[in-house]
Amino acid sequence: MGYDVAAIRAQFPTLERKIYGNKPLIFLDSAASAQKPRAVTAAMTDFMDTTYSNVHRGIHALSQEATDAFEAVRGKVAGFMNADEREVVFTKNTTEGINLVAQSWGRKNLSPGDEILVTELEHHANIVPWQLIAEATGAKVRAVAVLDDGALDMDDFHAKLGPSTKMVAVAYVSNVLGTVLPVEDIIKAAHAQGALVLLDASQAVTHRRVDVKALDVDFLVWTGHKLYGPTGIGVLFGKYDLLDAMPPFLGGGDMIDTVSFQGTTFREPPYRFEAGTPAIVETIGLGAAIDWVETVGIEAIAAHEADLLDYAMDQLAAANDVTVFGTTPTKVSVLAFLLGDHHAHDVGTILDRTGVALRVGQHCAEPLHTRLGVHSTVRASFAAYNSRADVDGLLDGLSVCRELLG
Amino acid sequence: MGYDVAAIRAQFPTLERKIYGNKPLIFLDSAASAQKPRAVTAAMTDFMDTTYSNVHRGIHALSQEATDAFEAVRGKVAGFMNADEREVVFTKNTTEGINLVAQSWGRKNLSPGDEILVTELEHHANIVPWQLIAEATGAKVRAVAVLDDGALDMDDFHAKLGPSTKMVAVAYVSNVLGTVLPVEDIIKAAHAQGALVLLDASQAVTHRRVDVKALDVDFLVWTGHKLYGPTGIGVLFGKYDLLDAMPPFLGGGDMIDTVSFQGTTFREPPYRFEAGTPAIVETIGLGAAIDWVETVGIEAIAAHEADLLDYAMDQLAAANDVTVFGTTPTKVSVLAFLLGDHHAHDVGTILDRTGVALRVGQHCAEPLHTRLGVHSTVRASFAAYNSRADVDGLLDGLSVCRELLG
Amino acid sequence: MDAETRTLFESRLLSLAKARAREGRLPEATHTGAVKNPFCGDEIAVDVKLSAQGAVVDLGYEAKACSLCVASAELLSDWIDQVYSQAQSQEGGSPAPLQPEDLHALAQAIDDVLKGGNAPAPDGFEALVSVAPFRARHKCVTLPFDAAIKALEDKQT
Amino acid sequence: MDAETRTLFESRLLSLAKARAREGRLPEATHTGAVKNPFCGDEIAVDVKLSAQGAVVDLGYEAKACSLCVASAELLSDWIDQVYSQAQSQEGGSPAPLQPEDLHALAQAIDDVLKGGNAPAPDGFEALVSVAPFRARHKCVTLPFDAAIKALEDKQT
Ligand SMILES: Cc1ncc(COP(=O)(O)O)c(C=O)c1O
Ligand SMILES: Cc1ncc(COP(=O)(O)O)c(C=O)c1O
Repeated sequence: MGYDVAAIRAQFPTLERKIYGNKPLIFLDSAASAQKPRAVTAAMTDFMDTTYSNVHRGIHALSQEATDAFEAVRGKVAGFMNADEREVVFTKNTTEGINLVAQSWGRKNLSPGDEILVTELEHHANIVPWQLIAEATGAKVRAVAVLDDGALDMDDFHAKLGPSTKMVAVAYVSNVLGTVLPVEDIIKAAHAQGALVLLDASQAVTHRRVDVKALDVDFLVWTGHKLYGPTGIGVLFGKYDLLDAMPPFLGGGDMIDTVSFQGTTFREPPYRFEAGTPAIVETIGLGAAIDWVETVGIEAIAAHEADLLDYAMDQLAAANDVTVFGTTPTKVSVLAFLLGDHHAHDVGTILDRTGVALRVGQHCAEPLHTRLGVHSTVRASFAAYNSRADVDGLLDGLSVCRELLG
Repeated sequence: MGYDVAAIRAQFPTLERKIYGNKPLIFLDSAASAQKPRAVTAAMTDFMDTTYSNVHRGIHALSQEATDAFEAVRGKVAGFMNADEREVVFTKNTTEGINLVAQSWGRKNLSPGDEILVTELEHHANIVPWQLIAEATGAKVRAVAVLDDGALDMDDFHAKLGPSTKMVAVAYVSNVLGTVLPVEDIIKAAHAQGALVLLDASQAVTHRRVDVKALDVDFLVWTGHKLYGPTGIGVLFGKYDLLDAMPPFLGGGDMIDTVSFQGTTFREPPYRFEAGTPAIVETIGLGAAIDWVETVGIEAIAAHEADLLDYAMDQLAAANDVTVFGTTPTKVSVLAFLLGDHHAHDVGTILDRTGVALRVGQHCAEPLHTRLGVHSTVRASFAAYNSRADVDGLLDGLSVCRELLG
Repeated sequence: MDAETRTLFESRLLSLAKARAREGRLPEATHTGAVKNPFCGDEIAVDVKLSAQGAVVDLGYEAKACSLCVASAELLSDWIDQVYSQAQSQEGGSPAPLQPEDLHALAQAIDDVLKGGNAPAPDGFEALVSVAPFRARHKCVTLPFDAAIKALEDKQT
Repeated sequence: MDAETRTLFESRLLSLAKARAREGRLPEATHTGAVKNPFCGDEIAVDVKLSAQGAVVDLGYEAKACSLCVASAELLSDWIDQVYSQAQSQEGGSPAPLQPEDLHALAQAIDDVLKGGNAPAPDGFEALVSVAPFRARHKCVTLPFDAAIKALEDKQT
């Protein structure tokens, strides 16, 4: 049975939206955040309507049911990336996950002379937290170069990786170029030097199967809202022994063992890192999103997106005035480009008026744009619910841009 | 027109739940987290079904609509507590708000010899973050005593407040005793000594009108899920000049001005403190919750709850075997007690089986329980949707406890 | 009131908890373990005094905890006492040493009972069957076992 | 394509942006202001050279920015030039000093036009009316004004 994109689209009410009067919405901005299937919104509403209660705190029936449902999602998330349950820390998004590791692991383990290796293609979320902790500890952030085609410069990586490197924090998949980084090689090389590796898998979990055990990665972070799930919920995976050796991040309820003014002690992971009332309903929604993805099949989604990417790349190549950024063979369906020498904003404005929703600017990756020598780019991204007709819509929109921008 | 509790209850689907077969749910655990009216779940679902997109980042129509809706809630929240919009920082919960101030303000402004004044009645969320930053900076946490009736010992407060005090962090309303603290006096006295004041208003915004300008408070934090709103969203108010002088808390997208490996600069408040994709849908839900509360009227809710509290206090006083903790005249509808010398858990288990959902234990306030000389308590809390029949249900349940526990 | 609740609170657990017959710290404990249930704050410390051969000479506990936890500690004390000290010494042989594994196995068996497995409760622990329907209270029952295991895994105090 | 979009992109804004006639930094600027739109990363720096009397001697800008931002900077340069330097000096009087308030007032007027108020666009800025329906682009237009105000509020460089 083939991939039934019409049946999938029918599960996303937003895709029925008309904009600017009667223009059907062509949503190509899923790399920023994905639309939500009915299964997710329904799971959240049902939970709020029937089972809602705070978790971990009550002995009454509702609290028990809510806690069971909440913790069951931890198991589901663990299964989704082949981790153990107690290695799954719920966060509010990728950004918090990286900050958590930077602050908690970093404050304990970084000193002057130590180095944190990132890359030129990182999202700001995987740069700024390291800059902040580097400033606090005297460690140094170094960035591995990116080649013209959007691949990581592995020579530069090996040149910069050394005994001073304590942490290698890299994107699994670039949110601008779509490049899939050779993370297996990166992890092996880093471990050989005694460095830990954190993978920013925000754009990876949505496009491929991620297996933390096979990768032997130390930390891996992602965010629910890009995986067709709710906002306000993210995931940090950490190897248990690493988590167990880390001091708390935020202090408050639920993460403590005992509190007194003489001294407070903390619980074991993952709870030590989950202070306060968690995003309970959003966790339930994340569970529904994983179920949804697994039902369609992440591999099926990936294959469908790869087809759309090929189709789009071919069409854009045929147009001589389009420059695509990120042309490695290992590339997911995130497509940054420029039309002629037109500013991305002007292109984006016109496309928007034709019904095509995509993102223009620097996509929270300013250093990458500096590296590419462009000020901003137009980014189209394809998700499970996009179709070839959406790609055609983009190309039609580009024709309008040519007409109006001259 | 009187307060139509039946009409209000009808807006909360969870209250129709039957538990243990056919027992109607008597939900007296709103101080832990409140149930959600249909207006809130509907606002979230509608938003996800029609308008969903990431915010602050796109020029396309959906992104613009989503950003407008999101920022409109900031205005609504500001109005709700009489703040300026740019003084409203969205957090994930109260706990994050307090940690944000402790880490960001504290790391910059605390040194050895400085003191942070809290009280014995604080929730762990207003103790542990201060302990963590005190340990990091060499400052000291001191706790103001609580009197037997649950009032703050103002003599002790004045004795402990002094030139070394840099921050006074206190609950506006105790989550166990229901005591409303004399925050106006506390703020005036603290300011006179040059100390700042943070109010943990988690249990205050739900029961009374909070006006940050009238209070002249420096920081005030609360959490959406107790105000009939979603999980995953909280609010930090900070005076603009204080926020503006604070370094960032978490680093990532949306909070930066410019990012480079030579140096990164940060945006103005509140955005400096909102790293990463925010809890967009939850913010929309919080807006709906505020609308709901304002439509019923916070004052009307407070009056209704006060009536329930009086009724319950009278009934419990009539039973000679119930000890109530927190008996000051300024008390909201949070009611901690013990039945005879029975352990709170046993009472809670039996009550649960009669349909009464409430919380037993230390309610994230271990030092307070130590102070009260009890190991744990039973806590009933009344919200907008509770009725006198719920109080009667509690009393019936206590009779069953007496019968079974002897 | 439903039958489950009635059965639980009319079981001997409640009277065991009221009597607290075996509560008390051991000043000369060789091993000590204290644990806490962070959800409710309940705490229990278990002291064990082992002979050089590993036989149980004495044991005690102290609990700030609910009736189920105290009752469970009473049952556990009884069991250790019976199985490892008095019972064996009465037969004249040298007392069997108490091993952490023995407690692990017992704790596992109790856990099975609570989770509603079909295995019968270990001798002496029959009363705990009545806790099975009360999921939120299982931890109350297992807390003393956690403390005792922690004590035995501890080095000598 | 809809009429609004056509009007915008067929306005003189696009040709202004292509020509970039007035772009260039002033090596001898007395005041400089740089601002950035963090949403898209667009940046503009405005240089002003004032005489001792506060008259505009010269002005320039440099932008890494979209067409609307550049066009707006061109219009602003024109306006300042016309109103505060050449125009006045041609009449022989001493040039009027450029005050931050003048720019604030102008920026406010432009903002009203963008927000769709009924007030007519200030002289020389008529083309900006076509940006009004494009809310996400308003900031592009106001960025040069922000930079210029920042420059004037800055102390001498
Ligand atoms: C007084 C008080 N402070 C802080 C909190 C913590 O709120 P949250 O868990 O939403 O961070 C609560 C509720 O749990 C509370 O009642
Ligand atoms: C690669 C990458 N890292 C990090 C993030 C940040 O995710 P969030 O905003 O959910 O924290 C994103 C998306 O915005 C991303 O694409």
